[in-house]
Amino acid sequence: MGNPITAYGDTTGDGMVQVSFTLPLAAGARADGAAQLFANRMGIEPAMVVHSKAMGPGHSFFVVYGRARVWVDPDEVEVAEREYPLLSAKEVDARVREGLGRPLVVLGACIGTDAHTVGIDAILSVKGFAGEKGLESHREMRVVNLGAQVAIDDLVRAAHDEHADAVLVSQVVTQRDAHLTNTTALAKAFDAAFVDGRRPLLVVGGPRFEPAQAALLGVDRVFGRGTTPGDVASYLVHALLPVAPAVPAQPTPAAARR
Amino acid sequence: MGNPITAYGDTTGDGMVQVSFTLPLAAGARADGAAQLFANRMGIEPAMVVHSKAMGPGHSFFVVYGRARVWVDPDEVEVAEREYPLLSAKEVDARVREGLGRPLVVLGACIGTDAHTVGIDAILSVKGFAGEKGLESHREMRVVNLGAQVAIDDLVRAAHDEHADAVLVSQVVTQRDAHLTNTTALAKAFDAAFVDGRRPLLVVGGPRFEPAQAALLGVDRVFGRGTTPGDVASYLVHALLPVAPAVPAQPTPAAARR
Amino acid sequence: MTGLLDLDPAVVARARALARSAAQPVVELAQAHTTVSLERAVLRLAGCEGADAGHPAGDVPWVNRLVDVVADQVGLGHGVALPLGDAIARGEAPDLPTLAALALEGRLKLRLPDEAAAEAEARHVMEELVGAGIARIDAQRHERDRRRTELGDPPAPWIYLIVATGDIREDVVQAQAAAREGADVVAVIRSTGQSLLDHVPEGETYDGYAGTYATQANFRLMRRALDDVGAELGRYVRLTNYASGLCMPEIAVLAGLERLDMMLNDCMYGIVFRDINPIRTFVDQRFSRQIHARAGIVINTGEDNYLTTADAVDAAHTVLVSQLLNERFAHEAGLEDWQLGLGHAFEISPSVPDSFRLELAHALLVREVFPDAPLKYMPPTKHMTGNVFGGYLHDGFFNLAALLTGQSIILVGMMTEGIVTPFLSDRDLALENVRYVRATAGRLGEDLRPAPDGFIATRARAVLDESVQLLERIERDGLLRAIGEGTFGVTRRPADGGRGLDGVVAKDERYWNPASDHLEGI
Amino acid sequence: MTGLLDLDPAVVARARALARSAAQPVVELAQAHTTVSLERAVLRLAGCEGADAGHPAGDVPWVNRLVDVVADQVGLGHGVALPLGDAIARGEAPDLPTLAALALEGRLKLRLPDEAAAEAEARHVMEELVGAGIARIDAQRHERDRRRTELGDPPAPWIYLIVATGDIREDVVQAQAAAREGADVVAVIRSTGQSLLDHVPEGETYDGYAGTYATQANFRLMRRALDDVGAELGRYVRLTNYASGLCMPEIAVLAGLERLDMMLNDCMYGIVFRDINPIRTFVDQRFSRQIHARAGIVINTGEDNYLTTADAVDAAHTVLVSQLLNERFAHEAGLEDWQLGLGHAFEISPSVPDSFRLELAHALLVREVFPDAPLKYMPPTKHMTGNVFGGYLHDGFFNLAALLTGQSIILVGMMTEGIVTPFLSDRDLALENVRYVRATAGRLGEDLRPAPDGFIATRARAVLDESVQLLERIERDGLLRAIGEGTFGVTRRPADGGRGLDGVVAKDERYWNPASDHLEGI
Ligand code: B12
Ligand code: B12
Ligand SMILES: Cc1ncc(COP(=O)(O)O)c(C=O)c1O
Ligand SMILES: Cc1ncc(COP(=O)(O)O)c(C=O)c1O
Repeated sequence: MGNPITAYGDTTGDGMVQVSFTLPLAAGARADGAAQLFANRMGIEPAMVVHSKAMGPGHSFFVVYGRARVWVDPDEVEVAEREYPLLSAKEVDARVREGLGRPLVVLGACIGTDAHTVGIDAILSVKGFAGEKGLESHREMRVVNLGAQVAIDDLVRAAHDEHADAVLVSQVVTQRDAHLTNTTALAKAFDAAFVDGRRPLLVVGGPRFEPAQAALLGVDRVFGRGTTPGDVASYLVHALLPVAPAVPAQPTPAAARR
Repeated sequence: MGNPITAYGDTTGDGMVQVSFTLPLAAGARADGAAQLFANRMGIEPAMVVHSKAMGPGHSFFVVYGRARVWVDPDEVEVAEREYPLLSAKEVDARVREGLGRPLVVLGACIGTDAHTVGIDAILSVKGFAGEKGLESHREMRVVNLGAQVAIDDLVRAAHDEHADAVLVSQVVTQRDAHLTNTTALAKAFDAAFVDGRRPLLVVGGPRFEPAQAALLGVDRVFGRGTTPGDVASYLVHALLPVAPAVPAQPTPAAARR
Repeated sequence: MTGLLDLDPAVVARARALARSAAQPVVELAQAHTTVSLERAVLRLAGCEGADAGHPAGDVPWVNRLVDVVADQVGLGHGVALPLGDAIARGEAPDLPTLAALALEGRLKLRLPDEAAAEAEARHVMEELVGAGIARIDAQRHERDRRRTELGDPPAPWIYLIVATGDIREDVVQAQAAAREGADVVAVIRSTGQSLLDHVPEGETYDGYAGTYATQANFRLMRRALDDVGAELGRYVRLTNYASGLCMPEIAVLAGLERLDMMLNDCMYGIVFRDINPIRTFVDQRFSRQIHARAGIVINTGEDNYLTTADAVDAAHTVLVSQLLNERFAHEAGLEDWQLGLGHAFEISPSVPDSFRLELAHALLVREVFPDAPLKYMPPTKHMTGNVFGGYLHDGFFNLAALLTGQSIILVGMMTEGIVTPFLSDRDLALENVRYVRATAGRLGEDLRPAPDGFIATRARAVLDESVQLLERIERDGLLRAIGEGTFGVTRRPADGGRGLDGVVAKDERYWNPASDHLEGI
Repeated sequence: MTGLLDLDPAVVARARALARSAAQPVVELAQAHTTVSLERAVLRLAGCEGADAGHPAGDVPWVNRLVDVVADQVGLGHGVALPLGDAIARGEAPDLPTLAALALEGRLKLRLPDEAAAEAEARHVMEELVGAGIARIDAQRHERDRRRTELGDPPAPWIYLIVATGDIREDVVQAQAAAREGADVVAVIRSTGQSLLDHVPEGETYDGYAGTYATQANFRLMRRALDDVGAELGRYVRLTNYASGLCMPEIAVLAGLERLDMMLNDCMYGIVFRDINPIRTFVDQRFSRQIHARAGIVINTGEDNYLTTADAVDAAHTVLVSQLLNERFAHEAGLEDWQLGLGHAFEISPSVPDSFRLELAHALLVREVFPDAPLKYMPPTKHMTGNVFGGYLHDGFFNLAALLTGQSIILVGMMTEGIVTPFLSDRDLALENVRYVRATAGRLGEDLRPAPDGFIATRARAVLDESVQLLERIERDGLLRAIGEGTFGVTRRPADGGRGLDGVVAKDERYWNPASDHLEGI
């Protein structure tokens, strides 16, 4: 057990936080009181309601400052560990050449009705992201980018036709948890279509995913905001060519994540 | 029991809130995880850490969005009731004339080291606040405004010398709870100096006071942000000249409060 | 406002002339083809409402059924008006929906009328029906004018707010709230995916993702809601929706019938951002714009989108080039300058030095090249992050740029752009931001005088020059090739790729379409 | 920058001349009096450090003890230098603290030396001691120059940040953090109440309210911390503290000895905002400024404060009038233009139409009237509310005004101004705000050309005219009367009221003070 910490305003341990929210109540003394109570329920005590404003006849918006009486122990934080070593583009290609003897086939798409391709293009296209070139730039990879709004069935068919080793799927729209629903449907469809462990590696990504969700969603790996092509290439090699020498896992360094 | 409510992002019941805070941890994956956990502890689930930034080597700042799984029942909110009727300036003067037969003596000051006089001047000076003239404009009041940074002993002495009916004190600086400490000291000093119920009415005000604190602090009444001179004048009459006909108490209307 | 940049009118004129000749082959292509959606739009104009509710996968609009039947039985090269008009003239059914139902049951045999008399009868029937539809659109246009005159128009710039709950009933609440908070224009974002449907959904809908389906019933509901709140507020509140997509012509018709006031309608957006086939899009956009022209609707073009996939500095000239093309296609379709809500955006990364001045240069350039167009200015999106405080400030500087450069319609940026579809409070805070900037610094434009050969003027001229160069290339190589090479939004779209190509049909000599005749004054 | 407003130089010259003659009687008053704090400052210059730790209510500095003893035994009309110098010359004690201890024990009898020889001896002793103090100040000034040359100065405008934890150890951490985040100047706010203490506290302190006590030890600690971080960052980081108050002269001496770089020092702030007696203040400010002049310290005046109690539009001219008076008193005390950090503020209510342009008018006016002064521009405070989003935007527009009008030192506004003393994150967000505005729009001033007789120029000229009128009145009726009538900050302060009047003493003919002789070059 380490030392539990709380929020820091201007003195260690003061617990000061800023919160804003809307309540479905007409502006007035009662709404202000409810806002204070609401903040109390979030563990903020005392809670100063420093701003309140009517949002139309039946809602009110609040800004609250106060001491959050909650603590976390940094040691109990489960840091998403990177389970694979980061390789250079050259190393990735070398490993594919040795381990597979043919180019790795990567299929990419935005599925469902999502049309946000900038994220998947950042991972796949030569232009890349954060100064790293995308997977298309690898000699030992064949990348097929199906673009946006691809139906899951079409994706399954393409995976089959192209003999895909890995399928990379992007989901950016999260309203009504669309990204979760779609990912679950994706996994189901691939499980049904590919039996006996012949299912290609399923990798999903997008700014509102948490890496820890993979198992829950039934896919092999999940990538969140700030992913770079190198992260993905290294992971693919790690997951598909497991003959590699053991390298100890390390927590993802902050700088590499954003 | 009414219907419990939660925060409203864009759909009733979604519970969406915005939070920002700093944790005393170096930026990185562990800090991000701690931020998420911290938000969870505030009842936010799921919590999206949408922004994180190093604040120097040992602290990180976060913005979090997510669903606060807390509810309040508007009926359980104790609305600070105004226990006195709002009177016009004329009515106030009439009541003093009838009830007291001499001008009411009001002493005002910022005590301790506080030099923020704008608030007490707003209540006392002819210029007033929010379109209402201050207490000095009343025919039937004699106002002595001692200004800023008045020592409590000097205030006690002045209250004695001037035969004050009411002493109005402003406290704006709240760092290290200065306003609370000073108010408690004020009440003690007056209790010691004036015995047998001869203590003048003690009224304190300032933007970070909550009206409910009066008893706790040992004073007769506390006024918060947005107080107007009319609020105070009406209260003084109510508290000092209680022979008035009973008027039912009403919750303070929102418009009047800010 | 015009004249701050000291642009050379000859260069601007040359850019326009190039756009005109670059567009010409595409206009001819559009004239030579029809599409399933265009034909369905004709039927909607002819009053064909409703859907076949019997299909297990969901309702299929009658117009889709009819067009499919025509294609099946006699082909689409001559349009649907002649065979269907003929069937009605022959007394097969009193109206189009009934005809469709009959056909579905296999009880209808369509033909192309052979003799002149039969053809004249068929034409007469369809002219009457379509004429009635156009009369309804005209009536709605007059109704708009009447209400605008009665209630008055707000001063420029107009505040444009979006609602996007997915549920038309929630949308109505939020739209009315937005209007009360100060919105002059309310846009109902469509559900993701609708633009790739090759039909227009039917009825009121409650289940869109990140937006609400554009349906005639939803249009009507929202129109009524805004009319109500407009009456309450004493100003005409405008309603906007989206045409671009596979059903551009049909949605344009519905917008005219239900008195929408503005429509997102871009000559290339569907191609670049929805991978719709270029020919399909060019045919569809032309007809849809003819409808908008008639309906008195202001179109909004989508150049802002380019700057989400391309860099806003590098690709600044592609915005101007696209605007000139949009202008040309719009004029050709009969739209007037006051109807051209040309789009552009404040999307330069704030890490670029002098980015605000670059934005001013771009915004002034557009303003001065299109002095009579109601320009629509889009807020930052790409560089909005999870730092909502920084985002709020960035939006404030967008608002300042909009006011300083005399933009006409400003879409209000939300501090949560990088995170979620807007909260109720985001919209209110965003409007407070606009009001703050407008009240405190709204007239600062009077004091802005870019130095004659200073940073701003030089940049604007450089963008104009690059635009002329790009237009020269497009005029030489062809617009379709340019699109295929990824000129717009760094996205390559070959002329023979994309969705909806199978719905494009070359017109044969007997092609006839009473709506086009009407709209083109033939 | 200058010349945008087309001000009439004759009007500006007239304003200056009026300020000069309005100030003259007050300068003479100041010359005719001394104060307890001034005398204590002389002793501090003479190297008298430390305190009498034996007092039950807390440490009493030796300088206070000594001045009290002199006042008791021989009066203060002739200053403390002569009787104390005489005592040392007579061998009563080797130095001033020992003398004080002796006196306290009743073992010292002070006198005014009667014969010329004794007087010369006494003078000699004190001249030596004070000379050494001044030499230390000179050495610090050279040290500053050396470091500035070595490390380099940041470009204008300088970013000025405050720390205010109350605990010097926390302050040091936050100050270094602030410097790393980009602060060019760090100010340590004083604890509430210190300015009304008639002594300077001793030692390192950890228990201030909303600020930290200004003590010599705290100054030294913070100076070292900023020197360290400056070396790390490769730029000289300036340190600021507050002189105005009952101990203005002494704090000025300590600032010079400990190499502070800027000091809040206003000729009237103590009177108006701390109810300190006007005569006391005018005497004290004069001596303190002579010290600052010698130390090469930049003063910051406090006109911004007026706009927290008065309305920023109505009282705009009182700011300019006060600046002209501050300038005059400063020049008279030997300060040069580059040392005049004249203060003003962005405090117009954003609900006033065109408020941003009014702010530009005021800020440009000040800039053009004082082209060579390092103007210090204060952010909004009064109209900062609990709406931190709106506040962040408001601060952004302040930053823009500062950059557009060429301000020299900008105090960075915090979004929590209306709520709490700043959080660590507030400061970082505030600096991001400055950086955003500076990087994106910092050079927009090049494009700002207020119309010759437009809103901005007209407003600026109106404020200048009102200032001349007010100065005419002050010159006629007297500055003390004007202060008594509430001219500044709508706060009335009669000349015979306020704190510290009992510490003011008329000089008699034998008055002697080696520091003043030195500083005035006598
Ligand atoms: C650009 C953009 C668009 C462009 C898209 C162009 C294109 N061809 O992609 C256009 C203008 C067309 C558009 C349209 C719409 N958009 Co949009 N758009 C954005 C915007 C501004 C930026 C997204 C982006 O490009 N980010 C940059 C990339 C590099 O980041 P990224 O996607 O997170 O990708 C990184 C990681 O997540 C990861 N990653 C992502 N995918 C994958 C996949 C794999 C396999 C891996 C390993 C990694 C990975 O790696 C990438 C690099 O680090 C965001 C707002 C914002 N500032 O974020 C809104 C946003 C995403 N859009 C939104 C919406 C709602 C829409 C619309 C429905 C309507 C509208 N409001 O505009 C339409 C419909 C689109 C549709 N059918 O899906 C919402 C989504 C809300 C939500 N959370 O549900 C957002 C957040 C805006 C908002 N606040 O309303 N949009
Ligand atoms: C004006 C001002 C000053 C002026 C004061 C001039 C003067 N003569 O009053 C000057 C510039 C001198 C000043 C100095 C300082 N200030 Co100051 N100041 C403010 C400021 C900008 C506005 C306060 C104000 O006038 N409000 C308007 C009045 C009308 O509102 P009000 O006081 O709330 O009063 C209303 C109610 O509360 C109520 N009320 C108030 N008192 C009473 C009394 C009674 C009896 C009743 C019935 C009602 C009542 O009625 C009033 C009308 O509705 C605030 C920031 C802000 N935006 O709020 C900071 C602020 C109050 N100051 C602050 C500080 C720390 C200081 C300084 C220590 C240093 C500094 N940072 O500047 C110094 C030292 C002052 C001292 N010794 O006390 C902090 C306090 C932090 C805290 N919560 O502890 C604030 C919040 C700024 C900040 N965020 O750091 N300040
Ligand atoms: C011109 C244009 N049309 C249509 C749309 C909406 O398209 P979709 O519904 O396909 O997201 C947009 C969105 O930004 C647009 O700019
Ligand atoms: C000129 C000047 N001096 C001194 C101060 C600080 O005074 P005090 O310590 O009395 O709050 C200020 C504060 O704003 C000021 O403007």
